[in-house]
Amino acid sequence: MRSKFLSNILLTLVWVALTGSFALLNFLFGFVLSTFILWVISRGNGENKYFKILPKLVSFVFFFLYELFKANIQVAYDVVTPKFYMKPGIVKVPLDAKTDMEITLLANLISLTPGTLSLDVSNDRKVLYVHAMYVSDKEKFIKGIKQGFEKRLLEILR
Amino acid sequence: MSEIIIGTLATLGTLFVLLAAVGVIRMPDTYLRISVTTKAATLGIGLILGAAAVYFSDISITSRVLAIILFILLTAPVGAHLIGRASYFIGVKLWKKSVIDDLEGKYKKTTHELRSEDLDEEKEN
Amino acid sequence: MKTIILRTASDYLLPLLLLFSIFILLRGHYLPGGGFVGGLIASIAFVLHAFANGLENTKTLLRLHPGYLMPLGLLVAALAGLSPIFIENLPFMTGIWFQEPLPVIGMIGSALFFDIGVYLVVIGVSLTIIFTITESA
Amino acid sequence: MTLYEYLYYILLPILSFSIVLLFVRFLMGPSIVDRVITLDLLITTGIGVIAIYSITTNQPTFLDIAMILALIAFLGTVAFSYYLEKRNKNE
Amino acid sequence: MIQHIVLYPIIVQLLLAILLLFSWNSVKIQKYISAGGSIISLLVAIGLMITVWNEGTLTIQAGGWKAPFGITFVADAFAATMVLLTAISGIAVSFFTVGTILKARLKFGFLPVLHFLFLGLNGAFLTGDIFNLYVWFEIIIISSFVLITLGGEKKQIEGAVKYFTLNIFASIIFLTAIAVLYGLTGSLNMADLALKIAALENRGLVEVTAILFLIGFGIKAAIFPLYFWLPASYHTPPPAVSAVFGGLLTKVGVYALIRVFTLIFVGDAFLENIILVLAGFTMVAGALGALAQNNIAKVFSYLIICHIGYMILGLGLYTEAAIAGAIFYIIHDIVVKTNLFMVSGLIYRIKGTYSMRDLGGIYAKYPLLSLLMIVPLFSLVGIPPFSGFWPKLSLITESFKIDNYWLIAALLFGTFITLFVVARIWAEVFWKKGKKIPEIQNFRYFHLLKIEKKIEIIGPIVFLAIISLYIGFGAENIQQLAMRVGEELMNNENYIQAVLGK
Amino acid sequence: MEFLLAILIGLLYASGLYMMLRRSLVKLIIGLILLGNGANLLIFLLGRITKGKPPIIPEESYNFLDAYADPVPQALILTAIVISFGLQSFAIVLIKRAYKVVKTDDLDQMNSTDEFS
Amino acid sequence: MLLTLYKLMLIAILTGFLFSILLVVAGKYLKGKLAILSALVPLGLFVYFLQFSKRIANGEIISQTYEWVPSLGVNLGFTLDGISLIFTLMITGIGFLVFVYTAAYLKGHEYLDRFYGYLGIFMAAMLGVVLSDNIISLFVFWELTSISSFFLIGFNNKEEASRKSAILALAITGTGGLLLLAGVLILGNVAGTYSIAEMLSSKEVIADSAHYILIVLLIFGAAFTKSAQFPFHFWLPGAMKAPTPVSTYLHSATMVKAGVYLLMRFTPVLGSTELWNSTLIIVGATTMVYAAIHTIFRTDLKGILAYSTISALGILVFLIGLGTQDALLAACVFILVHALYKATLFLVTGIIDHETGTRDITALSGLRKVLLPVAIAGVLAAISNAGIPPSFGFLGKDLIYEATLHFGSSALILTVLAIVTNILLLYAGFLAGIKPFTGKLPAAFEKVHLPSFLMWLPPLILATLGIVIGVFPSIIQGALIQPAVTALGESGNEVQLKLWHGFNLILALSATTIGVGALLYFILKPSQKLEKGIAKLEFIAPQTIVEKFGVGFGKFSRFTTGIIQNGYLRYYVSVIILFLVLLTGYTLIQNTKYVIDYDSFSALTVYEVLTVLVMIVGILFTVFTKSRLAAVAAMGVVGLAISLIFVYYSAPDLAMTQFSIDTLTVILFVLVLYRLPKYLNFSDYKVRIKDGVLSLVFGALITVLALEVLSEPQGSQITDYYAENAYILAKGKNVVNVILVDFRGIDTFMEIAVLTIAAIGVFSLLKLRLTSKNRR
Ligand code: NA
Ligand code: NA
Repeated sequence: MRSKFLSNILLTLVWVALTGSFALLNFLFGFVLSTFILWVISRGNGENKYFKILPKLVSFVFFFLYELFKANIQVAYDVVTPKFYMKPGIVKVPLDAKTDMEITLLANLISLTPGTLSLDVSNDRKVLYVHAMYVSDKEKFIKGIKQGFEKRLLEILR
Repeated sequence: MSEIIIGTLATLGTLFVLLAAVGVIRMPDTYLRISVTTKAATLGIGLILGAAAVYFSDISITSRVLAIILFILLTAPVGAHLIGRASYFIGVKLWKKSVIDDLEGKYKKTTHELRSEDLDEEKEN
Repeated sequence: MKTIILRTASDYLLPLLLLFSIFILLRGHYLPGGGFVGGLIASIAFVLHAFANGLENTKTLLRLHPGYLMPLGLLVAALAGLSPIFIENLPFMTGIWFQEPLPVIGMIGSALFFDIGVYLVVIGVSLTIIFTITESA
Repeated sequence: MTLYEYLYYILLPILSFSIVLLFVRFLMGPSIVDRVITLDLLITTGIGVIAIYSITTNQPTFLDIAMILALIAFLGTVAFSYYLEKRNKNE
Repeated sequence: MIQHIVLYPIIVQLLLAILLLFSWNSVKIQKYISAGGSIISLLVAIGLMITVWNEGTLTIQAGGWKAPFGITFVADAFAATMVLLTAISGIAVSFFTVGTILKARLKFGFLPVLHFLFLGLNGAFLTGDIFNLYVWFEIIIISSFVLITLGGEKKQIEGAVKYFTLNIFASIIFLTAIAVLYGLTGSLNMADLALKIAALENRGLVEVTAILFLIGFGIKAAIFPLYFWLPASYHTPPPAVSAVFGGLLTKVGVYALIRVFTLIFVGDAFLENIILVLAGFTMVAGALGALAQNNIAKVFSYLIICHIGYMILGLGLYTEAAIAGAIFYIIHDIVVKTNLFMVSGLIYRIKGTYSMRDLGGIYAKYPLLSLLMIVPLFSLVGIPPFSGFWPKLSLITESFKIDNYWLIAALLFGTFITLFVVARIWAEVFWKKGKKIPEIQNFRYFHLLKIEKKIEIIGPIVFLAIISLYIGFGAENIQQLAMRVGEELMNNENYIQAVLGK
Repeated sequence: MEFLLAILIGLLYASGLYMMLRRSLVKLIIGLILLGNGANLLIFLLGRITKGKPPIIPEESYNFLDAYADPVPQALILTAIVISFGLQSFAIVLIKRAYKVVKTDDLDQMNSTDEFS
Repeated sequence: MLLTLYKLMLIAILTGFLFSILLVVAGKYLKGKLAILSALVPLGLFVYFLQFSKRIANGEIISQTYEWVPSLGVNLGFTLDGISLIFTLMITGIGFLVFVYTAAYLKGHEYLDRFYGYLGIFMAAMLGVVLSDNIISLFVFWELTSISSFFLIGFNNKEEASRKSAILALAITGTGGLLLLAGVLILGNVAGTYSIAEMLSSKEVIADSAHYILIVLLIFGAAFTKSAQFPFHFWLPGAMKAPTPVSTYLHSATMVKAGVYLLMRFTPVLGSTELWNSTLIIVGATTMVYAAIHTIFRTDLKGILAYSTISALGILVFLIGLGTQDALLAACVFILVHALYKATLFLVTGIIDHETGTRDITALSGLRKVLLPVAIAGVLAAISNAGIPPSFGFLGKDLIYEATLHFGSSALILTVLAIVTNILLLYAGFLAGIKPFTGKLPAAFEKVHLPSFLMWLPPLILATLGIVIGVFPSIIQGALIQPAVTALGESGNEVQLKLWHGFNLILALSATTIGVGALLYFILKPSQKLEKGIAKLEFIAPQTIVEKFGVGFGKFSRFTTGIIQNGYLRYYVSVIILFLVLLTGYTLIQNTKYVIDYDSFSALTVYEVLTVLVMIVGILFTVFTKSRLAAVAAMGVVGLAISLIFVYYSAPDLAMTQFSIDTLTVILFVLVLYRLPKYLNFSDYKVRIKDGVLSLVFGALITVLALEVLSEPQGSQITDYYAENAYILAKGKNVVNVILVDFRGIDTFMEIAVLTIAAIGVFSLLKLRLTSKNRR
């Protein structure tokens, strides 16, 4: 219930930001609208934890942007220079992340960083298959992900 | 001042987009192309849009720009994931210099069920 | 497609897109957008949901068959068009307006209701078409 | 050189050139997946073009188009993936 | 405001279609709505006709924006006539549908789409805006696509592919023409266009635009050499669909041709000559086709083409009397062609085939029905004084006045073939001893139907037969109307004045 | 630019037609779509094109302060595009249905309705 | 009383129609003994017309006009004059006897009521033809006679031969009818009136008009087909497939004479020209001789009678062609003579056929022993036919020779032709009227009974009349013949009908005719051999030629239709495009100035050029790629490029919509495509080149057109109005959207209706499965 209210407020804020009008009436309208939308989509679906983790996510964004920028440079170098330095491959990364939210977020973050791409999650959710450009050492690569993104992410999320 | 910010953001953004384009041309296999380009472009577009936000410096436009960036950040990796696994299904080969393929043999052909361990087809039957 | 990633993503995207769609619908009279594009965005939200969660789930979510949105939208549009005849004996489709504007939406008038009709029809149409094709694929 | 000129005569052509490069990959393929990726990237690049164009023309309105492009492009990729998966499953 | 009535035929059909969509789940309710609605729209159409006859051309500016800024709707005698004919044909088809269309089809939106089609027709007849006309055409096209494919059987699909392609193609040419027209004048209101086009200096471009319209509408009207889609498709859907197609659809094309070539593109001798040549070829080619066929529905399809030639002939001759002749012919033809396809449906119900080879024995078994069916057949030929006869008087006379004997010959040839073909149908289908053909499983043969069903099938045929007889024997009234239309069309200031008030 | 657009439009018409003349139903529909695009662009071009001035009245103003693009062709094209979309989606499904009942995509094999019977 | 009867002329004509309509409802009651009651209709009409005879004899012309379609100049104008009177009395009189005869002849026939129905319509139509003054209404009735004839010839419609004959007859007379239509319309236009009476005053205008020849030829076409003139005669023997009452009534006594009537009627208007007279003489003479010769080769009684009828019709046309008062007089008389004896002979034949079951003249003999009254009728008719005094036929023959002998320089040849014809006709008459009754009665016919008097009395009456009038010609002279001749425009000498003119050349000719004819009858025996002999020549007979032409024409129609409608969609598209390209190309080349104002165009910029370039290559890729999916993806690229162009040129709404719709279209394609087989490269190189050229020409045409239009000035007053009022009146700032939802809201409304319908279509197309159970 609380999370739902939070989602409602968040959506209202998005609305206000989109429309760019902070008038009270617009707040009210946005609120009514978000309530309506949440009502529409949550019927027939028991879970209501959509936006529970949203604020944490926002704070994570800045860390992520840095990573993104850094890795981009690395790839750029490989792209621009004539010779390829990469050693690509698909690596199986065991997962500590459990919930849909955690897994998805992790996978997406990995994808967003240059050189890595989350291909798929096993049906039993135990492993994530990642395509990477630089897998000179498989174990090191896995460790990098688990220690870096996953650990930080789970810290924030849990 | 703001002109410089705008110029820098736009230039960086444009360069990243160009980088993505070059990457798409140059990368030797499909997975690498997906891998390289999705984010370069995302970053590039984010920067360019940022330039626009600074240029117009209007709350509603800025929030719209943020919305677009948010949206791209939300969708681009999901798209890459989807199209990446689809390539694997249809048998797009890894670059010949690839060092490892942990995914090999993990998909069950008929249902596309993905195992975490090696799949033994014979045992199934 | 049974992927956690898409399913989870579509769970965020659905409300977000719906919000967008209404935003685009309402500002159409002032800025680019309007009922048509708004309706498309809304239907894309549901289509995405259907791709990720399976058609049946989306249908349960909607409860009503999307096809009914078509006559509903047409009716809203028709009433918007007919209102001037009944209210002021003006020709069909003449715009009639409330005096006070609302924020974002601006002036409330028959044209807005007409656009809402368009919005509903477009959702009904896109969903009917895509769902039908997907089902019979 | 004003900001306008810089954006208009340098960045916009570079972005357009990126589009051409992407399009070359589109033509080359080889697999349909490559085409889908490049299509997606073309759209993303298009967003960039539109954003720069909106600055040069001082028309924020165009950013709305960029928004729509961002919202909708994703669906194309999803649909293609859906298709490829389904086709492969049925063979 | 009395002008409201101009839009009523549109509004009524629109509300009907919406109502029918809401009743998607109950075919029974749909039937009542459709039948009741058809009666209402007939009353509205009659009301419109009477009002226009008494008050002259009526206009209403949708949205209250004065012409040429909004979309104007214009009911002159021509438009009112067409609306009335649509309502007459519509009421017959609506009842015939209830009697003959499979429940399976009715469950999948047959009736709403049928009323959307009527909506499109009424709109096309009443609009005074060229782009809006395009939109109405699209309503007509898409509804007809749905109707022609509904059921999705092989021959339906094969016919529909051609129907679809060539009609869309026509729309694209129409759209191209609109683009050029707007590019030249910056206007869309047809009355306004009439003035602006007349003032243009570059007549060559005007002529090209006119040709684009000629081809775009010509495809829809099924004139030579643009008619291919018609014989390929009209016999494929259920007879109720063929009836409304055969009766009304091609006539919208003819209507549009007559409208633009009497209002906007006037006084171009080159075009008139082309139209005349096309009319001649249309009559001959249609007649030859009808002669070649064995399937009665196909025969009727070709006869549609042949007779479109008569109407186009009236336009090409471009005199008041000739246009009146064309109008009279349209009035006759809509009623009779609708009825003919219903008749072919009845024949199909009786024997389970359309092939003249296998048909036979209907006269012996159903003398009264045969007598009924002969009314549309005779009207079709124009055996005097049945309805098809009268307009030929004006058409021949006017052709004679320009000393064009080839046209007279083509017209007489068309008439002769029609006569011959009808005689052959009579001999093969009605007279000949019925062949034993294998019974079709689950086929609801006519003699197996309950009396209410029989009435639902025969009633509409009787209704239209009576109208045909009225047109034939009460030709004076029809001719008066046709002459009024001809006069109005030949003096386009009337229309312009009514729309623009100048 | 008008000149280039005119050529582009001509190309759209030409390639649309060329696709319509192939034997594949899919190509036919693609051809119709190309033609439709050509027609829309033609309206756009012939309505005269203006750069960077969308027909949107600026905020705080009741009227245009500046030159602006002609909104009428835009509205017409919008209507035409949407209508085409309706037709296209129907056509695309028709392909599907045709393949189901006729078992081919080859138009030359879809002429039973034109045969004498 | 008379005053009211006057007004009844229309009703008199309508009586036949009303009678037929009545039969539709009450037909079943008229099937038994009551059938005879139907004869009251013609009888009543006969009496009705007869009562006018006195007034007609006094030189009155009775005219009545009823408005019908005045705005087309069509009224029901009826004129009863001498010619009409003869015909009306014939129609109703013989009609009466035929109606009576039919009651017995078709007794118990299940479709007796229908038969009477057709007869009623025919009678009414025929009366209409001969009474109409308005030529349009004349045409109307004329067509109705053809139609009722069609139904009567095809009365035994289960037999293919009957159906074929009916169609053939309709084809020939229908053609004639259409010629008549054209003829009367042109005539009406030239004369400025549709009234024959009024035309009389503009005879010169008509004769001098440039259209005179056309008019005459068209009228001839109608008359010759209807009256079975060579070479259009052959439908008439075929028409003998009809029951005998029909042959009697339509195909000998009345309908076939409609053509003759037409010629007579128009003689005062169109006659007395070289064209008129010569054509009629040549055609009439050819027909009379040709058909008369044909009678020799027939063994079927009805066949013999059919050819002798054709011959007689030839004589009539021939006489009208001669055009002298003598000739016209002869024609008037001969019409009656022929009607009386030929109707008798047909009725007699009908009885023979009915009672013995055969009409084979070689098998029939001695029937006088069992069918005495019939034999009397037959013989009397044969006598009249032969022109043996004191029969009416003798009178007629006299007048014919009178006419030929006084026809200037050609008198000899014409007279010889007339004699030859008459000799052969005499022979035919003897065959039909005498041969069956003389000689030994074959055993097979011993049980033949005399039928009901209803059958034998009518021929007997007619035959007797043929003698009575011969003896007392004054019965008809003043009342019928004189007014008729007057009506034909010959008001000169008073007509004198006399049996006895003294011994003169004509008498000698008559005697010769009778003598030679009788001799022929005794020498020449009809035989199958002769019939087969002539059959060898059938390949050059007009009927064969026409039938072959018909078959050939049918083939031609299938051939052309097969070519035009060949089933290939791409061919259809090509033809349409070719037509478009030729027509617009021609106009463009003819009329354009080729002034393209490049200066007014906006400058090229790099990004635009690159966008267009991508689009062009994208289009080409779409066209030429071998992968369908790639083509669809390329369409996505093209759509994106178009959207960008819309962005560059200030159309944000368009860009949005274009892009979203293109994406949706691509998605739909993708969802649909995966079950389809691969593209096959169907067409060969040459075809692709050809199509490519056509496409490029088409594209170039559009490009040129676009540039031409761009070179014209354009200013839109609507645009300015929208800009002014979008916000102030319609409360919107996005003018495009304001147009969409307000200024042109109805467009948008219907656009969503289109979408709705399309969605229904998609839904139904994919969901509705017709199974064998719900398919029918
Ligand atoms: Na309005
Ligand atoms: Na379109």
